[in-house]
Amino acid sequence: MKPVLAIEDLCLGIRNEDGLKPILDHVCLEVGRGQVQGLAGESGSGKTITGLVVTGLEPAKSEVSGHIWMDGNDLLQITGSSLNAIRGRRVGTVFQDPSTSLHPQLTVGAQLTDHVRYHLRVSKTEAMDRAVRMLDRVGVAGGRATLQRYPHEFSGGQRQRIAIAAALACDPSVLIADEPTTALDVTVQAGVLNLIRELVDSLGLAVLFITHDLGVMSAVADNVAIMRQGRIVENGPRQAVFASPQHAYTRELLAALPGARGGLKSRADLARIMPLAPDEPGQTMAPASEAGAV
Amino acid sequence: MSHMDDAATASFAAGPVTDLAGSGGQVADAAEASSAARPVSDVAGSSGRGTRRSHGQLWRYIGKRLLIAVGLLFGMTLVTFSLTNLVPGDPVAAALGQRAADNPETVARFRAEYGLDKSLPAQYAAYVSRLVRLDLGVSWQTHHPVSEDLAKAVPATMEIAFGAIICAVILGIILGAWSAYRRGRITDQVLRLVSLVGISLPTFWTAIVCFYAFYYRLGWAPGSGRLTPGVMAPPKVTGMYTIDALLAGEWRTFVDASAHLVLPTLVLTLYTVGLLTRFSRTSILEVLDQDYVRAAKAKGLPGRTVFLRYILRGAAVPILTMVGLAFGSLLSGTVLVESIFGWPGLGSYAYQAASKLDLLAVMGVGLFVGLVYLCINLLVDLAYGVIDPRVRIGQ
Amino acid sequence: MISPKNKMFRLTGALGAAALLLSGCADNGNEDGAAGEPGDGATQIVVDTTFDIKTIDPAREYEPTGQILVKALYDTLLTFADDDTTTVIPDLATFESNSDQTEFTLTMTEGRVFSDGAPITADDAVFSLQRLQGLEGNPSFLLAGVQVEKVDEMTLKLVTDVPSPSLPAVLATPSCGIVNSKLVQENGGSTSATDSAEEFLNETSAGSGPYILEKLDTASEAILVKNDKYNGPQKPTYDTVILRNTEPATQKMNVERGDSQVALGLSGDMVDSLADNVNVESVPSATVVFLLINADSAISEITASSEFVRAVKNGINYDGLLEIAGRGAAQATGLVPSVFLGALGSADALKYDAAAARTAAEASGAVGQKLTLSFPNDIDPTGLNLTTLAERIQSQLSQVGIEVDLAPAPFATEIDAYRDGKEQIGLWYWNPDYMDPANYLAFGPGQSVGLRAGWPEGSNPAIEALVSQGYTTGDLDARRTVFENWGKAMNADSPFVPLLQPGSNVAYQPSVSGVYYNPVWLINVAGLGIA
Amino acid sequence: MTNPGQAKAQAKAQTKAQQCPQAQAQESAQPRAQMANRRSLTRRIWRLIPPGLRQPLGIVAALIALTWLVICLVGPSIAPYDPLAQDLPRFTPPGSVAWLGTDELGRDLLSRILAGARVTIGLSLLLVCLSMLIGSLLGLLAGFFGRWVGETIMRFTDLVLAFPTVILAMVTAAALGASLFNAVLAALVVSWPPYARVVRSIVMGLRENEFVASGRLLGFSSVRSMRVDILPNTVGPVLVMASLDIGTAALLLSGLSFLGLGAKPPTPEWGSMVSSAVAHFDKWWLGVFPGLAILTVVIAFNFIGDALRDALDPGVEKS
Repeated sequence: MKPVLAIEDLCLGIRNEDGLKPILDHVCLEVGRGQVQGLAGESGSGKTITGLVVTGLEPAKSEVSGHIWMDGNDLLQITGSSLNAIRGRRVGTVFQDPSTSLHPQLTVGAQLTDHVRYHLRVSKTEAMDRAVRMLDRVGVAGGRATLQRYPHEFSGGQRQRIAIAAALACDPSVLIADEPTTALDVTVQAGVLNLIRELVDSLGLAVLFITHDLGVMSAVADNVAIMRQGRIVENGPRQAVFASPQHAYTRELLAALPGARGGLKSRADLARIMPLAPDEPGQTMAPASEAGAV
Repeated sequence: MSHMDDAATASFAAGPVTDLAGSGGQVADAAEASSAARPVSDVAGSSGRGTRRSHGQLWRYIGKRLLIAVGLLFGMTLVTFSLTNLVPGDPVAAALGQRAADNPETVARFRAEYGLDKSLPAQYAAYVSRLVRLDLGVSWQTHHPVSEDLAKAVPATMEIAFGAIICAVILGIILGAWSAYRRGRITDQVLRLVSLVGISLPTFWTAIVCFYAFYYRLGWAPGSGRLTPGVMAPPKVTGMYTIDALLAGEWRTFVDASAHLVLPTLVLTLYTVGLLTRFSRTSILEVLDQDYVRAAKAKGLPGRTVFLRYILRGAAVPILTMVGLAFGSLLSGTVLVESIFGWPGLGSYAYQAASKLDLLAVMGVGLFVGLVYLCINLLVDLAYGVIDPRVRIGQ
Repeated sequence: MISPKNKMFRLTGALGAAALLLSGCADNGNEDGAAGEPGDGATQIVVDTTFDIKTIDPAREYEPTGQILVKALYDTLLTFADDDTTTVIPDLATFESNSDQTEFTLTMTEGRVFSDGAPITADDAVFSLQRLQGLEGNPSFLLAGVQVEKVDEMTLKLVTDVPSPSLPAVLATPSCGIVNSKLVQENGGSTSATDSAEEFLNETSAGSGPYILEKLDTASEAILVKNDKYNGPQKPTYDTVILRNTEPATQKMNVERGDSQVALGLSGDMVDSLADNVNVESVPSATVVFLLINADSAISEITASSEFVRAVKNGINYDGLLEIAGRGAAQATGLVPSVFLGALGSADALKYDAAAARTAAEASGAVGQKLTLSFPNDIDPTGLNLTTLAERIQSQLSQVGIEVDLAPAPFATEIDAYRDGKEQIGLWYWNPDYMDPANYLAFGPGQSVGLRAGWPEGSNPAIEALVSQGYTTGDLDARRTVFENWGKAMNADSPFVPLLQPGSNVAYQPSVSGVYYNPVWLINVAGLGIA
Repeated sequence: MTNPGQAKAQAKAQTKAQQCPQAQAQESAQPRAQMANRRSLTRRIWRLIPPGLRQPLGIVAALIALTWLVICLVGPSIAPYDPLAQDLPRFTPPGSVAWLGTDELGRDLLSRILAGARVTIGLSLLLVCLSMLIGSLLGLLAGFFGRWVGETIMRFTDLVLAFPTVILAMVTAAALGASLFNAVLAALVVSWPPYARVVRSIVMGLRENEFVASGRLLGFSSVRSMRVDILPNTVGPVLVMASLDIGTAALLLSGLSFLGLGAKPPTPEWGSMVSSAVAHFDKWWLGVFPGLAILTVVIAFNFIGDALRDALDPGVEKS
């Protein structure tokens, strides 16, 4: 099957006074329709930035080479309004922390509709209807009244659902989910993961799912790529990677999962894994600082 | 209580309300330093303040603010009163004129008329009791009620101050945003330098240099004063000639008044724009790194929308705080600028009053400017609620 | 007048410097129209001065700016010609006096009217003069001891106990302007301190002068318009006179650029560097700048000694001070300025003698001591900066061994110490109250200014005798001799050091004629014409 | 074949910015393993300079400030003339006789400006130190003792802050009489409150912090916890404020002198020099040079303060 999104030989370095600091090293990834491609790695491995490059959000002082193919276009070659026509419209993005990725001073409705109106050129009412439908779809009830409310009036899980609704509002074919559950209480993580899986299955989305948490990964990903220091060290179907990791680093990572020796074979294992706490202090913050550092 | 209280003073948190030529630097920097220093780095205190506040609490809060404001005003009268009475020199000779002061009867009558024959506490009490009836007394110098003098001087100053603050806010936000967007690049460096120069300019010097260059040397700007002699002031509505002229449909007067506004406004803008550029840059930089900005870009919104809708809104609260402070400092800054441009405003009035020991006039000016400060702060605080729904009550 | 239109339009759009710069690229021509000829045919003249004004109620005002305005708004019974400061001439009245100058009979000129058309009678004159006396305002002292009586509808009589040869000159001061008694009384006027007409008179002029008041803002400007009913000798030329409050430096720019036609406050230095397109009327003013050296040993043992006074009088290089004062300034030969009867010649002036000064300074015990020189720093008598002058004096005195600290203070603060006689050394100035040398007698021992130098009655009987002669001697030549003797004695023995008369500099556009300096009212705006 | 990705990389490389302070902060967040090359010695020294100064402008600013400080120390001795001597012809334009011309009394302008550095800069430093001390002390008290002590102090701070600064300073200077020392006092009256506020807010924040609380649980006295726990934490922000305040102080003091409320004649002070130049505006050098002196000093110190803040408060300039 032809991948919806193909990352090919992606290299990225950040220029500072010492010269060019390499961040990504010949990264290749493919995401197919109805597939969840997981991308896992420790903080600072470059996984978040990989997601950002797709929508042209890499840091200002980056130097990039390679290709990101989508719909026959190389996303690295396009800029300006053509890039805007892809972002949000063809590729939706969900960020880690919904309490920061939703603007606290804008109503949920505004944030669900502004890009819809821009991309799809629909009227305000139409965009609102659409937003209500999307909210319904992601499981946030309340209809129109909800649109008038502000993000802080929702719980964390609901906010992330709203963020997902916003990302999917224009029917994109690709969703980049950057640690979408990390900032959530463990009890609501499962709900959000289920939602994503369900959307993939029903809409045929292609998802690039980025996380540091192999437990989460095992719950949703069809394919799993392991990234270390800017390189993909292992990539393959979930079962294969979890059952028989080829790379030493993958084994190390898996070993760090409590009670996970032997690997996770199915979604049924999820329940056992989910309650786990972040494995090192401060790790939940790591992706933020990684993003922030660039 | 302490929580509320922090909110009450949050708009002040930026610190010094400024002074002469350009302590704006101080304002901005104190604000920056303090926000940086605060362990819980909130956006000018907004996130820290009442996320859950009922209507009753709101009224209590406003009531408390007003009470504090009134208390501050009385404190200010007390301070000015004591200071002006510390001045070595009897205001009587200055007020009456040399010859009249030779006549002990006249002096005695003057003292009785202004209550100067009473003890200081009694004088103060008399002043305050008049003040409660909104009577600021009669200036010894102009022989007019202080309130009338203020009614003439204030619009003149407001005309410059409004002009300057509007220009400065627009330019400051644009330049600050530009600088923030180009962070670290040459543009940013240049803009940082320019804004630094702006807040480093001694306004009294800039005013002289501008007047000399643009009026005397080049003849591009009109001379001193608010209108060219011979052009009659428009019928008084607001006291601001530009607005009054427009209201009266006197186009030529409007043009003349606007032309006279350019230089004084420019001088005050130079300084304020430096202040606001620096502050906007910092605030926008903080917002630029927010996830919601990245999310907005990821949604494919055009840059203009992202800036106006997401970034500016996010940076609005600290910028607004700063604008409030800058406006206050503008009023103070006029003292040094007005005399050079022959502008009969609050600054000239205050300077005259202070140097001529015109006690009631000094206190009137002090009270007025203090009142403006307090009002600005109250307004800024209330505006937070409009900008930031988290501050709003009864969610 | 300039036509502002061009410039204005170019500037409207300008919000900031960029627009300002752009706008300036347009050409600068066509800006100067001829003075007094704005587009609509009416003539207007703009006079820049530094405002010192509280009121323009003639019976209350006593500041220079007020004098200029009141002179134009109110006629006086007697007056001086524009170019003469010695001979009193009739205006609203003619006068005769008895031989010992104690009784003055004034006969009102027929036919003169107020600006509302009402004829001027002796009632108005009596009311005006009695009001001046009764208000106990600043100028009330002018008519102290004078009895004002109405004789008939057109005649009044002024009687004094002592001979008052200066009374006609006093009657010519603007403060003795005649007000419309009916109008003023209708608006709260009276001849006692209960008078409440000031507010009315600050908004409406109630006189018969060549101009009437259009608008007064004591902070920024006064606008006068021609009095159509005026039927006196001084027909005004300009339809409108605008007197603006302007800093001296700005005045210079304005007059050079043609934005004003007359500038009254320029210093000698400014005049020296004035552009060629501006004319200057530069004469020594009647203001005398002097040093006061306190003779009260309670204030300072050093300054109280006559050697110290001698040291200062010799230690000052008067030419060096004149250099600071610039154009028009002259050494004050005595306390009586050169325009008045009895002024001393240059031979009698104080002389710089460094050696004598040094000896005297050592004898006085001043060497090695620090004394204080106090002066007001927010007031510039006829454009002379007292701070600069004080710095030069400090430097000069230091060269003869006298060290002084400068103690500048705002006028309002310092005036108190001055009046109370608390200053060790003071740098002050004296503007004549009326055009007669008698008002300088106040410097005598026990007189009002003398006391400020700690110089009580009985300090110098010889001078005191001359003072009383000065007040009463009527005969012109005798008066001259008395004042000359008084002046010489003061130079020799008084604790006052007359320094200089700053230049009175009136800068004006060549299009303006009739610019004359007057010691009391500075300039008669009604006398200004088109050249 | 042209690699389009490389083309974009090159395009981006061309727009790469100058090295900047932000780059510094970023790099530490990245794994050290990837940091290339050992740093040379010069680079190490380079890094000792606050990042904000590590650019041509910053160096110029630092040099200007340094020059002025040196002038403060040796000023009068390198002046070509006695700043008080009135020996030269008045109003000599800048030239060989007097490099910057002479003033209305025939004094050498250059000598006066050099002598004035000590006055303006010295007093500004004094003012900043005093306001820092007083403000911090009151802020510490207010923050630490909370309740009514703190309330009283903060209400008083509000009072001063709500006052129109210039007018308060003007009245104070008028009340005390014009002199440089009194001008410093008058400026002090209006300069301390920001410090009090900032220090209080830091202390309030720290007080919530566990380590102070635990200190108190362990029975440490309030004085001890103030000294050990709180004081050190306030030093950084306060110093940053103070460094940014020097320029402001110079402006305030010269402004007061400009109004005739500061330096007494014949003291060479820049603000009063500008003030007396107003009357002689066509002798441009009289106003331009003292004004430039004020400007350069204020810019230089503001720039350094900025750089210090960037260095000490990475939070503000965080990437």
